[in-house]
Amino acid sequence: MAKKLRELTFELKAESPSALPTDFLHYGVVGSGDMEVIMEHQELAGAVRIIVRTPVAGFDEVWRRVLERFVNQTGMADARIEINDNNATPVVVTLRLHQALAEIAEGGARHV
Amino acid sequence: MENLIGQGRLAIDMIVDPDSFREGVVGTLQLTDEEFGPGAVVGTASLDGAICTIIANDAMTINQKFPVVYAGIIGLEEGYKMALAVYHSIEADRDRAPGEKRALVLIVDTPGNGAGKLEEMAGMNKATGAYQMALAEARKAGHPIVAIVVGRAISGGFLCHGLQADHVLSLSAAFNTMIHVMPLTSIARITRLDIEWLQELAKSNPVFAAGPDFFYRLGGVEELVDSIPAMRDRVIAHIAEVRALKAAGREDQLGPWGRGTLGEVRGGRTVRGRVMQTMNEEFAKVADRYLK
Amino acid sequence: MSKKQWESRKADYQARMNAAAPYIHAGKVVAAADTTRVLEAVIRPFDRVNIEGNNQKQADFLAESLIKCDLEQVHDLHMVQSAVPLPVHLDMFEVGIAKKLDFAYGGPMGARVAEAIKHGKLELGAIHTYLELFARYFIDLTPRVSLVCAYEGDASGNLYTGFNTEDTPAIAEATKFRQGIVIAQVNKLVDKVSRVDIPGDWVDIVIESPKPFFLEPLFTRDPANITDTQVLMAMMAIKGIYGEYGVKRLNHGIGFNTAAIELLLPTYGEELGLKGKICTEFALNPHPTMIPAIESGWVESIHSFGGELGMQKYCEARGDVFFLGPDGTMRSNRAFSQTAGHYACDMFIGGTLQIDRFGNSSTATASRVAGFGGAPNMGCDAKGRRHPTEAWLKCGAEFTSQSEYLGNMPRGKRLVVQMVETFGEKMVPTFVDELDAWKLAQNANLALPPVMIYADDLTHILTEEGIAFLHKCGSLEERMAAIRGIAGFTEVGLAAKPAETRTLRDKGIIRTPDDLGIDRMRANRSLLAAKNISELVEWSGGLYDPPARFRNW
Amino acid sequence: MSSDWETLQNRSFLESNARARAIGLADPGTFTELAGPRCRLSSPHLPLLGEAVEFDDGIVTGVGRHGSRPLFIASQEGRFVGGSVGEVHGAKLVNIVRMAHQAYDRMLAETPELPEERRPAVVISFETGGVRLHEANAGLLAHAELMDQFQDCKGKVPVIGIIGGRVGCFGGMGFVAAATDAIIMSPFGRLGLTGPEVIEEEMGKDEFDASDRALVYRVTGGKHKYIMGDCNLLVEDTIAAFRQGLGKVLAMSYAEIDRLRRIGSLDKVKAQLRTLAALVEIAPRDSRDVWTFAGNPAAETLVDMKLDDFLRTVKRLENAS
Repeated sequence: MAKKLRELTFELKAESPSALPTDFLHYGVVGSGDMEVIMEHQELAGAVRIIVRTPVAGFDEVWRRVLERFVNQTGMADARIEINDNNATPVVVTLRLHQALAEIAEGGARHV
Repeated sequence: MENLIGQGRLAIDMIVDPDSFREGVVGTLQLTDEEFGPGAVVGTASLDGAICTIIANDAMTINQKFPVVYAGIIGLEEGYKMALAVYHSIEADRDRAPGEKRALVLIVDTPGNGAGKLEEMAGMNKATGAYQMALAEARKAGHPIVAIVVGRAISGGFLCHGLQADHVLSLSAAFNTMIHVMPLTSIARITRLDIEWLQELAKSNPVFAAGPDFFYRLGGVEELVDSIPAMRDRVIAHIAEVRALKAAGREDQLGPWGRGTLGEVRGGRTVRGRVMQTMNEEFAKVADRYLK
Repeated sequence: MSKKQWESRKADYQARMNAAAPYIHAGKVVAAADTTRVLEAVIRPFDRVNIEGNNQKQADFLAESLIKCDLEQVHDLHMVQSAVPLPVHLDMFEVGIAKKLDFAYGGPMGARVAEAIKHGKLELGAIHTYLELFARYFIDLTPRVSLVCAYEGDASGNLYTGFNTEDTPAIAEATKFRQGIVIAQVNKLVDKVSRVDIPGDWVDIVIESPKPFFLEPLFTRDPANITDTQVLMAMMAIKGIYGEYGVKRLNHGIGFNTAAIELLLPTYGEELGLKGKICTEFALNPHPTMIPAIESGWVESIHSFGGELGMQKYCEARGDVFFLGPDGTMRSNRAFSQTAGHYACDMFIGGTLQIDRFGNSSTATASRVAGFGGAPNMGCDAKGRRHPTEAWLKCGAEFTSQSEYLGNMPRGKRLVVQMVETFGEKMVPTFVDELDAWKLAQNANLALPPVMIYADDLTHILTEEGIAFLHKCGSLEERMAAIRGIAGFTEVGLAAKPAETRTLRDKGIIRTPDDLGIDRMRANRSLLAAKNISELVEWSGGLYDPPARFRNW
Repeated sequence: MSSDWETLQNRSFLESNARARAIGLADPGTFTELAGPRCRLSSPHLPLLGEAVEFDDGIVTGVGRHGSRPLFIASQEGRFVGGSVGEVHGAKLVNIVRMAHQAYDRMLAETPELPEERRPAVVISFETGGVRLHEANAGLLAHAELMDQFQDCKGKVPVIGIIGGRVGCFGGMGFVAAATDAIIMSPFGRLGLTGPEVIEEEMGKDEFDASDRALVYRVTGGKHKYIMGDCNLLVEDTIAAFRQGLGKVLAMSYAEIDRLRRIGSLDKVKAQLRTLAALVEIAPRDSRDVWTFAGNPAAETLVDMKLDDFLRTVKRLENAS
């Protein structure tokens, strides 16, 4: 069986958008069941482009729903997000994305 | 003759000048204890009339003190014994001009390092490390070092005995030579991928596949030798080539670093260079902050 | 008409013991080498036999000796035993020594139990809870011969079972007082046992086994493996349930979720000012992850079902908390601790593999008969309970549909909490339309799907998404909506209607971390009072001696 | 930034990720990452096999300061594919060492009287099982390059190895670590060549039970390596403690640092052979036999002893210093 790392791309728009408060941010470690993310500013007419690299197939719709909720909750806009995933569950994805944003607020204090 | 697996001693005879090999003697080193690291054969010979140090594996021995050391495995004693041979070569030629340092010929047929409890307790990593450090020192002191794989060059065994040479040669796959970290079947099992798919993939990407051809493409082996009788001439030729490059101050084309460049030239390791270049460029921008 | 014989059991006992007599020396002692011969002497085909063992200690030497019996003499036994966790327990059915099984817990042999049933090697009586099985020992499943284990035994048959007393008293009493035979394997034959846990009169034969009985450290959870998500859920549990109800008397399940709660008591719990207000009394094995909470003065008392490897010295040194004998060592007792868990605890909280859309949960998969163990006795409302506590009354008062049966009569209710992530490892959903237990029932020919906790006993489900207060729901439809509302991105969860979930949040039936005022950003491992086994040892002042496989230094 | 650095210092080294360790090992606010996540230099090979990738390929490389020295830092991330060495990972590691001795050459050219305490130093936090199976050949060749670069550092730049992560340091990286000038470990660190599972396979479960972690640590763990002299300093599990250890080594003269090494000269090899002969003589069944031989009569108490007590009372093998 051939298996390849999959790449999913989502283009989302928050209901009440606000700009990403940083130019560049990296957060997380691609451990088993975990992920890392890069968030950076990009002019996308208020949209967010999210690229997910994941070894797991069959959860594209779940990814879309998880990311939609994150974008709506945070009002993120004009940003490019890249995720390297290794079997992270939705809760881990949500937690890491929010922690990444908190990192911006704290000026990079965590390095967990 | 089909191959030389397990016949390190025979390979010595086929490479060096007839009847010139003196086992256990390197410079002032005189090893007499036959039970000391029997899987490692070290000694002095003449090759095309020039003195050289020989370091080889003997797969037909068992180290009585270390039950996991047999069939050419490099154990604690073997590793240190090989290191002794290198240091005594350096010592013997300490006062010679760089161009006149004796060559070291590594004849490689090892399935790996000793994997045992006593080995880990005592620090097998030091024994294999000690030998590699000695080789690196000898290489940089001007000794030409040429390794030739005549049988097995497996994973850590190959790192220990082979990959610190200036040039690495290997009998081609026709002689059942084995160069790998792990056979493809094991990789298939661990990655849970079909072996056919892996074999297909290996055609375009040599980084995980087993065999001398893939190492050639990665620059891990300078030359594949396609006949057993040709080994002697090719070793002699490479010693000469290595000497010439050293004399010309082209050490960057030799040893592990040279093979890194070769990997890029042969198209097998293309990312390595780009990664290093990125780091160098980024550092150049901030270097003054750190070095001034 | 012949005269009715009233002492046939006694006569049968005597006949069996007479057959064994040649092997018995110096009181009640049999040499290890004669064990199989003795078993052949006292066991008859079709006998009901108990091999002691649960999820912890195992009479493994006697089991290994039993399977060596001559099949002509010993076959088709009816095994009645708490658990079948050792390969030899199933081998017994493969070779024909045993035929029928009544048990409580399959553990690692769950898949083989299902296989053996399928291939007609094993005839299943029923799967029980521990208490339920113990109860039947005294009604219709009394063992004829029981093979038990102990740390020490003497020539008169006195046994010291100490820290790991576990099931032994229940088995020995049921067997002995019905003129059955009790055989004990002991780690050590001694002149005088440290303490009499089982009186010598109850034991017929004592055998010193060649090596100590096997003991599984089943309740040791390495804090190093606790995830940030588990920390988040533990915060939700402490603030949203423990604190909310003032839960003082409780039992914890075995998983990492509850281990995280235990390790958050001295940090997050302390911060919420809950010390003394929650978690003061437990029916619980000596979980190593309880050490920081105990050391910080949270815990008044713990009664244990069994011991836990490595915790012996620690428990002995904390006599104010654990149950110690006059000799100074701990005594566990599964029957009593299960009873305590059933009647005297206000809450059970644990994990499960699957929860269906109605709230029924099971650890069974299509091909594994996992069994129940003790969880259902704690994970249910104790209908016979009459004494009130604050938490019990509060939960009862919130139980909306109670009035449909009781009118205006007040009654309490136990909190039964399932704490699960919406997805397990490898993205396997926890919430499902239909439990795999249905398929297992079909595959293994069971009369009904094995359900660990029924929906009508369940009061709360806690996921990373929120807590569903199911007992507050007025109808099945509302319960199902509440479950959907916290089922996250599973198929079940994706069917949730946002407006409906919003309404449930407003009614307090669903509470999210935001509703609870929990800062998700604080949910990381740094909140754990101990982050690895080594720190647990440190907390214990060096008294905890972790098993080799848990050491990382 | 420096307040973040302060919070990092007290953090458990074991619990921290590779980046936190790298930042925390350098002087406050001085760490600059090179070829970091922003460059997205992830492995081109893993995706072909369907495996997850990481932007930094499981290793943080960069430069910082340690007092008056430039400090070239590499820190492996054990959580990403076991910290294994693939092509990118290996190239980063090799090049950071190369940059250090090249920096030395440049500084020396600019300042011929370069004082020792201004020389660059290399620190590598090892957390790895060695070669990455999915790109095994490239990983293997990188190991050889590292040994080569270490040799180029000799006489110029001190190279210090740190081992305190969950994965330990095994496989080929085991001898790479052995080739550094000084090794600092915590009791949680492990150093070896062959992983426990392979030893079990080779010797049988009776001889070596890989699931017996206490045994695994007795054979490869920090305390044993300290007694053997295979690690020079044994420190508590905090980033600060490792940093202090680093400071202790870097406060020495180069000649003193050179003496810390276990291998790398004829005399050192001879000393190792003497130790080995002694071990063969006592034929240890367990590391505890070695500890007793080293002069610790109550060997079994060493394992659970607190670190300061251990360091105060333990006797090390003769060659160990």
